[in-house]
Amino acid sequence: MSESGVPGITVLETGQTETGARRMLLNMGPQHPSTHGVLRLAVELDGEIVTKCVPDIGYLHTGIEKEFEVKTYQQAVTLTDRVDYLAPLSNNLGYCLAVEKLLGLEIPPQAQWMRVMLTELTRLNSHLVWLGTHAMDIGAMTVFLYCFREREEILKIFEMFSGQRMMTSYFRIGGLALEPPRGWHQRIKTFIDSFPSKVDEYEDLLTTNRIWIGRTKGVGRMTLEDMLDLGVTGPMLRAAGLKIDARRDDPYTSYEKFDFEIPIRTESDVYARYQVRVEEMRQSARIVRQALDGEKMKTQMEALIYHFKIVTEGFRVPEGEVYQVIESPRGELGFYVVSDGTTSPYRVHMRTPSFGNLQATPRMVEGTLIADTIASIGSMDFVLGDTDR
Amino acid sequence: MDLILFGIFAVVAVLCAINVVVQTHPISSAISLVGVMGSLAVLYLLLGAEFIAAAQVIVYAGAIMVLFVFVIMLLNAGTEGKKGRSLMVQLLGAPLLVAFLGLTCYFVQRLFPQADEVHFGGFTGGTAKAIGEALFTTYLLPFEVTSVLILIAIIGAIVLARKEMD
Amino acid sequence: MLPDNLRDHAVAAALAAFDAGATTGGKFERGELTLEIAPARIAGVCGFLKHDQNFVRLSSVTAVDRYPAEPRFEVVYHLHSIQPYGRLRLKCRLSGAKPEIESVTAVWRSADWYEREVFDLFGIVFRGHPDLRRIMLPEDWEGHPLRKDYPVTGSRV
Amino acid sequence: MDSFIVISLIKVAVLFAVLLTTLAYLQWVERKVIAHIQVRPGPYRVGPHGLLQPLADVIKLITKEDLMPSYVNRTLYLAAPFIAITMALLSICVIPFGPTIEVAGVRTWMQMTDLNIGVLFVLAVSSMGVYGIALAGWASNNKYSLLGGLRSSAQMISYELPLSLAIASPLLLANSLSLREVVGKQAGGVWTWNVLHGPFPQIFAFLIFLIAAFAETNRVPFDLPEAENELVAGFHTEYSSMKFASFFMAEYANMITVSCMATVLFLGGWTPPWPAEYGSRFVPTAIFALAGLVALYHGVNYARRRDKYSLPVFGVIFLAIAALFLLPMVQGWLLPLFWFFAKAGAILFAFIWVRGTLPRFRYDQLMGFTWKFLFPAAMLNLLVTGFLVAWFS
Amino acid sequence: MSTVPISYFLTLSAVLFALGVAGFLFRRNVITVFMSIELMLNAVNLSFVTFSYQLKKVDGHLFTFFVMVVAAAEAAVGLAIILTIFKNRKTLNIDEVDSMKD
Repeated sequence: MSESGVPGITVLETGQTETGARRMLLNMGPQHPSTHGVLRLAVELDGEIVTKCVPDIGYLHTGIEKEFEVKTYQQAVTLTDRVDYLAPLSNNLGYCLAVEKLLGLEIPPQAQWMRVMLTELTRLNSHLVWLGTHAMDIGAMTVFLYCFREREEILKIFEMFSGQRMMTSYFRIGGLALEPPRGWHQRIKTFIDSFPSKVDEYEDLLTTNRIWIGRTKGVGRMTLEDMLDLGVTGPMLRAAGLKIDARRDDPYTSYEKFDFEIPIRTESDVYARYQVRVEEMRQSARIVRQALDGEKMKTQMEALIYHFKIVTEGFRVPEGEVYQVIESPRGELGFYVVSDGTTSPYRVHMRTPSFGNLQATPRMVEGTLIADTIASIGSMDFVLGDTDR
Repeated sequence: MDLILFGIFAVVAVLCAINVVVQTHPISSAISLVGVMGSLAVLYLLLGAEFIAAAQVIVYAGAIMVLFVFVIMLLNAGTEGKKGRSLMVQLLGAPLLVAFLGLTCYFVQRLFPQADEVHFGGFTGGTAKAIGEALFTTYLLPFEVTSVLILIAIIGAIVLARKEMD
Repeated sequence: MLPDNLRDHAVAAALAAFDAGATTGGKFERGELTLEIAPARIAGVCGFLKHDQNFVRLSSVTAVDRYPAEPRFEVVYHLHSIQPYGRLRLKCRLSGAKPEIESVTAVWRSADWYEREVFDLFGIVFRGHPDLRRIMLPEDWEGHPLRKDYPVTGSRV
Repeated sequence: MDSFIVISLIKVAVLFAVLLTTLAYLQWVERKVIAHIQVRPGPYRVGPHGLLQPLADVIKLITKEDLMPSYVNRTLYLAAPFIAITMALLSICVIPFGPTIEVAGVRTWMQMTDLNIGVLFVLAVSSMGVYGIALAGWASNNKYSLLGGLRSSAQMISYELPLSLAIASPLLLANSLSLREVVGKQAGGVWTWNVLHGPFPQIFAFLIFLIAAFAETNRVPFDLPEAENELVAGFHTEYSSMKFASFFMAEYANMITVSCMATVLFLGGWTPPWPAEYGSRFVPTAIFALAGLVALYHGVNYARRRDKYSLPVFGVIFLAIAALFLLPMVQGWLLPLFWFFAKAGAILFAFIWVRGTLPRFRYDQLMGFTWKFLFPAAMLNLLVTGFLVAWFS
Repeated sequence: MSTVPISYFLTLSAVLFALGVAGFLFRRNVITVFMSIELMLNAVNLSFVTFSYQLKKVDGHLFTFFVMVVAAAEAAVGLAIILTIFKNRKTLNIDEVDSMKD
């Protein structure tokens, strides 16, 4: 036996394995086209079958949790963008809600509705990137570019609101960073009117495609018990048949006023996860439309800059601790904020969904083909910034 | 022209064949053997055996040798270890080989004096049609027997290469 | 001992009934229930909460460094019960000299990476953890960055 | 004898020049078509409508640093791309592009050489192409390359069987191994083409041939050897610069070869779909004139500033080509060429179209597909064809 | 337009056969030994085709054809055996694969 250089994998020398088969150690990543960032999977192969898989993370560790401690509460909002860079507004929202809970602050309904709308657009953004890259992993190149076409529209909307395409930092403690720009209503309406037909386009290419079904159905199966035990959350759990969604279970930012379905499937394979996420896109579009049509949005927006007073005067957050959970596109995003009564947080811990989900990788891919590994890890929709922080 | 072609490909064939024997790495030997087979295919063309030439490339070079290369790659067989041979082999091997060769050549020259010469187009009976006709008339029985042989070989190979006997 | 004002919380009461000495304190603030658990009993308490109180999910394990106060570390567990919906925070206080606590990986497998992360960034050792290595930082990294006495700026030479 | 050598050399030069240009521009066409499938303009910067992009790519590839990783098997590592490109270009020389033509008093075939074992030659050469890929995978001393090389050898050997069986059926109908004679038997119109003709229409053989050809050329949905999301770039992961370009060109040359083979074997080669006396000789004129008019229209109502000048120029060029097809002196050799390239081009378009549409098979699905479906289907087709041919003759 | 004497072909055949024999005797790697056998078969094929030319009869080609078929079958079974040997003995050296059991 010899050390493979990868902790956790001891590669048996040629022919020395128990079954007599030859094993091969393959380092997938940190630079590999389908590990989506800098994930490294040390994979032990028997032919094309994965016999052991050890994920190695930390290549994108940036010490964000440490940095929170030297920023003021309001400054730290910008840090949250960098965590899950595909869903920045969800992170903004989680952090702001946590601090607002500490402060006991209730923000104006208009701002809440605006937050819901933009967060759902973020969910669309994130799911579009996921669908595109996942399809690309399985070889469907066109879906990727279709998805990015719509994502581009969403990013333009974000840019219109905040001046930034990705690192928006648009939500601030107490409300929003800026007054919404002129013409936003029409812009979002145009986008959301055409969006469901675009989803139909993706489904035309994939949902009934025999090769797609062959590649995804029955692949990456995992039981619900295993998932709960391993800390998986979000669409993966919903694809296993559990109706769990923080937007429903523990409503925040007036989600309880919106009418939407929580799609579930019971097959718990890659195809089910695909179906769940596609359906979530439709539901998100529905929420955005409700927010747009809602009475609240038609009134004046002056109350949105309610936070002005807080920003200019600064604020002290009362001592205490909160754990605020929101449903990010990837699953349960929790912010554990500890305050010691000063102007900057004493400790912020982010319970990021990717970190939890990624833990299930070995359970999911061991014993399957290497091609299924790609499909399986693609179906998890992790973001390495979200994992490593 | 014919002599030049023969000369070129005969030399290539012999050099490749020597390479097959002296190379220590099996994959180099295999590639050299493909070279031998390719040159032989050209010589077959010269002898008017066009079907056999094509079959040589398709079956030998394109299928059998690919199988060899495949197995070598699969086993990732390394170079052969050098091991001391007995003194007699080291001293007598090459001379004996040369002697054997010389003797053979001598008999060949004796048996086939320079009377009959090969030139391109001297024999045109090697077409696919002619071979097909002979195959399905005179040689029908051997042909059927070989097909059974291949079937047996396929089954045998599958049984042997299966992961574990159960 | 369980503070009296928490008696009407079913979970706290059940836990007190299961192991009276396990709870050393607690509070209910901003709608969130926090129970302080004696570090020695954390594994047993977690097993009870998972199997008897339906806390099937472990949301996260993290730590807070109260340097220079003593006991210095708080290991914080966030538990989640899906049916009925409920969240619970457990807290264990550890001394700064040799922070060690029992691992809960036997209860929830998801504790694996969370505990590794805490070990990596705080240097808290989890006894009984199957594979306690650094997870974020390189194997040869010195120090534990999320400790309060670890500088935010500056680089190692 | 001397004129034979001279004519052969001229043919080689012309064929080589045309083939290499086609290779380069096939890639441009692919990028453009895929781009339009994906609602984007594709190459647009280098030259009008990106027409000079292939040139830019070639310059880039030539000037790139040529890396040679350490611990590779040098000889085989260098030989592999050479084998791949040679074998890919070699088989084109038995493909007949058109009938006899007379240039400056010399009559010759529009074909490099006509072997009476032409089909076997193509099969032999294509079966040698495996070596390029397998050796590249093995010699690179890289696990991804090795897996890619192994996959590709297995795939090509497996798909060669249905491919050969599919080829055998039209040969039964033609009763010859010479590609020129195969085309000669199909002259007369679309109903005499092998794909529709005969006691048993070879439409199934045609489809099997196409599917197997996709696999033989490692194209989507069978592009497993270079499935970049699993194996980085498969067997050519470690290759750079012109060595990489060789593999790239080999892939496209193989695509061209199989398209030409499909045209010759199933679609009647250079023969028009209906006889010239019923107007098929005006089809190219009509097509090019239409293209010219469309280009002119879009040039006048331009969508992008650049189109203002480029599209009218293209329109005029297309109209000139349309006029060229009306000249009786060139019709004799231009029309067959047009039909040949139209048919081969349609198949090439199918290659590109599929790439823009389908995801990729999994390896075991790919193998199961050929052994469990394609091979029996091809066998059955051959059997039925054989019986019917014997019955009717 | 020079012609080639028949004896040249036969001599070439003999040389290739001798090299095949040499490889068969001197090499220790099972696969190389196997390839030497293929080399010998090829040499014999060459003489068959040459005789066929001299006799102006196609029968020699038929023999070559059968040899190829047998070689293909032999390669399939032989390589399967080699795979099995390697799996069980972890070596390709024929000197070490000399006992019937263990």
